[in-house]
Amino acid sequence: MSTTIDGTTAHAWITEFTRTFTHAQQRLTDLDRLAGDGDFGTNIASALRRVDNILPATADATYRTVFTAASLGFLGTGGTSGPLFGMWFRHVARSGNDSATLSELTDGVASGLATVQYLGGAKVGDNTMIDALAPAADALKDAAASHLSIAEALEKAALAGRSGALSTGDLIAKRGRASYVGELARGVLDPGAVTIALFFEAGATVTGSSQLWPELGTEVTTQ
Amino acid sequence: MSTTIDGTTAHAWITEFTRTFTHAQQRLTDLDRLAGDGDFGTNIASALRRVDNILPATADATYRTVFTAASLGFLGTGGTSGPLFGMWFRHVARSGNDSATLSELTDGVASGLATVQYLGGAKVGDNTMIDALAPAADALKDAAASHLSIAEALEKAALAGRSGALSTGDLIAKRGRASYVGELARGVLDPGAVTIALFFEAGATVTGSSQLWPELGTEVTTQ
Amino acid sequence: MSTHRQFINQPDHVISEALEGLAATYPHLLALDASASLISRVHPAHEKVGLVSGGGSGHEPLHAGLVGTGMLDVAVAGAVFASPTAQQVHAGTTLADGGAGVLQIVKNYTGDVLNFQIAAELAADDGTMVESVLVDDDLASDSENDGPGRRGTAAVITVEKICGALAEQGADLPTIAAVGRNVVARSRTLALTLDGCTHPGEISPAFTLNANEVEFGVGIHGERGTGRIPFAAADALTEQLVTPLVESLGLKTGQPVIAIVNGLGGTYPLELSIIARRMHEVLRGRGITVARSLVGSYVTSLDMHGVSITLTAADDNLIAGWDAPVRTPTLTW
Amino acid sequence: MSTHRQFINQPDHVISEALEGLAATYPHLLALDASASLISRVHPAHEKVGLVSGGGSGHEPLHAGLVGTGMLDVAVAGAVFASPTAQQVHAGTTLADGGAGVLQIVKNYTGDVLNFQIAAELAADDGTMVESVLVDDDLASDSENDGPGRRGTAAVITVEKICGALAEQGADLPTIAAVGRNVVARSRTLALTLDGCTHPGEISPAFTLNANEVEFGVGIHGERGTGRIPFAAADALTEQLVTPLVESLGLKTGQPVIAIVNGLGGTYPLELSIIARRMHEVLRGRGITVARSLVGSYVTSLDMHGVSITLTAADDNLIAGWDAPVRTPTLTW
Ligand SMILES: Nc1ncnc2c1ncn2[C@@H]1O[C@H](COP(=O)(O)OP(=O)(O)O)[C@@H](O)[C@H]1O
Ligand SMILES: Nc1ncnc2c1ncn2[C@@H]1O[C@H](COP(=O)(O)OP(=O)(O)O)[C@@H](O)[C@H]1O
Ligand SMILES: [Mg+2]
Ligand SMILES: [Mg+2]
Ligand SMILES: [Mg+2]
Ligand SMILES: [Mg+2]
Repeated sequence: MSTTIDGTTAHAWITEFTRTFTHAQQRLTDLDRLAGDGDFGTNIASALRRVDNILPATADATYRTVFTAASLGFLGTGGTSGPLFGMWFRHVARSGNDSATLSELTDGVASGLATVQYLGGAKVGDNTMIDALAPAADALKDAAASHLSIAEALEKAALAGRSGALSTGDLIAKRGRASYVGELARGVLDPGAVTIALFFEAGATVTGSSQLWPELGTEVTTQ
Repeated sequence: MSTTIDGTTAHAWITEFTRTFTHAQQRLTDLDRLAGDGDFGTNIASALRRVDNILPATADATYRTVFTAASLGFLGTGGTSGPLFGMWFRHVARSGNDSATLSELTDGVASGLATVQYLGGAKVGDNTMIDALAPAADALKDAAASHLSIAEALEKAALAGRSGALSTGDLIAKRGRASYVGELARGVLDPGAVTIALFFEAGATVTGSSQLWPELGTEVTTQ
Repeated sequence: MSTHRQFINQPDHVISEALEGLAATYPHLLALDASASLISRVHPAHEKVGLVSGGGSGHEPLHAGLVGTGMLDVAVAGAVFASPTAQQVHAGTTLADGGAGVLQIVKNYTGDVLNFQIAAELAADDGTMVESVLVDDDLASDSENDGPGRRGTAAVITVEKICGALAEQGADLPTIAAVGRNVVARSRTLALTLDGCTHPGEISPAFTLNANEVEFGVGIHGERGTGRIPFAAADALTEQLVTPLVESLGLKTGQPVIAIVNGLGGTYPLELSIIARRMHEVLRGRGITVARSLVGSYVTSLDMHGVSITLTAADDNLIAGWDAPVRTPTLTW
Repeated sequence: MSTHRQFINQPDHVISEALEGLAATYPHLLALDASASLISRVHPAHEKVGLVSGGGSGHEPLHAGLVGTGMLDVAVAGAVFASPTAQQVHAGTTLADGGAGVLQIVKNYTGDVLNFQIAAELAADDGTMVESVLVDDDLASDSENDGPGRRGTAAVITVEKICGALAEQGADLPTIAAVGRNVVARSRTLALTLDGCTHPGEISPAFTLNANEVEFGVGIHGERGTGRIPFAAADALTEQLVTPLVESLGLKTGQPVIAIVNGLGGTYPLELSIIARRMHEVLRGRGITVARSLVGSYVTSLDMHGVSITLTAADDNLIAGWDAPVRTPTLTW
């Protein structure tokens, strides 16, 4: 079991994330349609195409070049999520070089989170990607403090991200949307938060986790 | 019987012309509506208002100042007839000074006619004011050659102008308008030509003619 | 539901109020004689040939927006689409005379021609030297018959610019008039529109079109064009304007042109840029160089949603006149 | 019968084609980087603070038409009404850097703010000094709540003009940014429209009004305003724009202002002049002097048939900045 994330792993991580996102794209667009303007899937898919175009070949890949490509791809995308993901990836990328240790990754994720919160002004509970990203970042920190392996740490981050994403289904109801969609709102997860969970799940998968990650947000009830 | 047209006579002439035109205005507008765009009455009436505003008081009037006022009033008016009448009056005005002899008036009318033909490019038979103005100018020339009085000369000019104006009713039919209005076109006189006749009739009246001048163009059949 | 309301007070006051607004906006450039609807340079030029133009209103920024150093001395405004009177044009011609004579630049319309010609005579009687350039660039109104001839449209900008430059440089009246006539001879314009224009105070346009039609060969007085062509993409419509111009002017490979892509009032900047792009492509494809160009709404027809393209076969002298400094509300360089 | 067809090819190509057309029209002023939708000066300035602005398209001639000496160094174009991406703005910010840092001029819209802020961070990471002026002049979107704040509209012209002048004169970045913020603080805009605008490729406008209604308090993205007021004569409507501006800015007798009477795309010159005339009257009646003004379509909302008025409480320094030479496609003096 490797103690760092090298270029090959990072490359595999982004590739797996792209695969699972593509699988979920329509579902996430539907979620954005229910609570936003319905362009989420298109925005992220176009970012991922852009990432794919500039992703280094596996042989040349380093941790930093892979996540820098991710950052640039997202920063070249419209919508709110594009630039925020882009800045988050930028901090992730800059936390390592050829490869990153768990503690470097943890620092990158945390400082990316701080930037996204600074730029977007959202806190946990505001029903955004922050609701998944903040618990995932905390889980990584705990894992690093407990000297867990990278694979274990990413699995914990993924689980924390999932439950954070799931919490947004309730949040909507809590914050008054129930007044016009009532129980239908249950399960309308924030697509940005789900995407964060997908990202960490992909990381866990490529570092050897045997968890199965059931689809999030399938119970969505279209209005 | 005076041998010249002095300021008082000129003033009376313009005043009488304004009176008879005003009486005929609606009729002439109707004629323009049948063969043109229906603004003839409005155009000339606004010119005459402008003339009235700048007409010298009877006491100060000279032949030249009266017809210069007429010229300026018409030159300050839109449409085709305004500027053409304005230039015609200009030549009339410049043919005399304090007063004008018949031969001076005759020269002024002729050179005004030449200018109107130069500017407008119309010949006799083209169904314009020229159809009345050319015979009136010829009549004045004959009268001057025969040493008639101004009153007699103006009466002959008016009669020539009338029959020229009347000829335009047939001309329209001749020139093919009959193809779609048929016999209805008979009697649709050119309003500019009628106005020329009115002008010389007014001159005859104020110099002592006892002719009655029946209305021209009343037989108009609206389409 | 009305889509043709306008920002006006009374239809009769439109021109006088607009001239007041214009003069108030450019106090450093323009002076207004409200009684004769004349706009002139606030600092009249002397010892140079004066340039006067004008015509019906509704074509703004033409002509008042082109008064200033290097272009017109005086612009005379008629009512909407109606010639100014001979008296107004006479006053404007007199005002434009700085001692070296006056060039009248006249778009070919019966009323304008008549009133400018009369004004020229009146001014000549006063002792002013006057010459006239008749602008008749509209290819759509070209005809074998002896009618009124081709209408005068957007090439008037090119004529005013180049004659204005010569006047500023001290050229004499016959020279400037000859150059002006040369510019006219080398210029043609074609226009089309997607909608008729609406007169101030009216609530519906002068004509309407079906969704699959374009009115081709329109002038600048809201009148119908010479025919209807199928609606198509901007590129195809642009080609239908450019190609006949190139052919009519007999433009050959290597010929430089001055081009004006002119919105008719209701066409917005993105559209004009897209049309300009295609004009460049079409001309480039024929080896014709766009030496200079304007893209904007310069000679309008109230709020008409249409476009005209004007090409002038240029040479070094004309380009030098075009490039000479100009300082007016609408053109400044 | 459709009245909302447009001169375009494909909706997706509108911006790239229009930028190409613009660059082809002003080859002596503008350079185009088509891949990032950037328009920059063809002769980049050095040793001065660079000015970059941009935002969604559909507001032409803003911003690309204001690139040139004395105004912007770079304009970044997004899709119609959509912010350019952070990467585009980053590229634009880098391009604008002539060694003395870059001022970003940003209209207050969430997407623009986000992407310009990110671009500023990216550029700062590269070693570029960046400051930002947020333009939020739209009085209609003023609110006590902590929402996104007032929208940024036509005062961006005033900010770009005055900051551009300072940059050209060699002022340093903090000074220019402070003046820019001061201009914003002294500026307010209000807009109304007679019709909604129509997106390229659509055949009907974003909203429609009854003949007796005017949409009041609109922004520049085709959105509805804050309310509807009765249709009235131009004079009365103008007053309803001017009076709240005067009051909100607390303008007193003797205060000079810089004013922009701005057409929103489908408003034609006669209308704008009539509105300008009344603005002068209303301000004169309150003892306020229009020191300088622009009247034209500068910050549009596609083909919207509306108007905005912007007032900036001026002083001698701001007027000097306004008067400083400028040479761009849209403004030149
Ligand atoms: N202020 C914010 N901070 C963090 N994330 C946000 C913020 N606003 C929106 N998001 C995220 O962006 C997602 C929507 O992205 P997208 O559809 O691309 O943007 P837009 O809302 O501009 O259409 C939301 O699901 C949410 O997770
Ligand atoms: N070329 C011309 N030469 C002489 N008179 C003309 C000419 N054209 C028109 N007219 C005269 O002008 C009259 C029409 O005047 P008016 O209605 O004021 O002008 P418009 O035709 O511009 O509406 C006609 O009745 C005719 O007598
Ligand atoms: Mg969305
Ligand atoms: Mg969106
Ligand atoms: Mg008529
Ligand atoms: Mg008429």
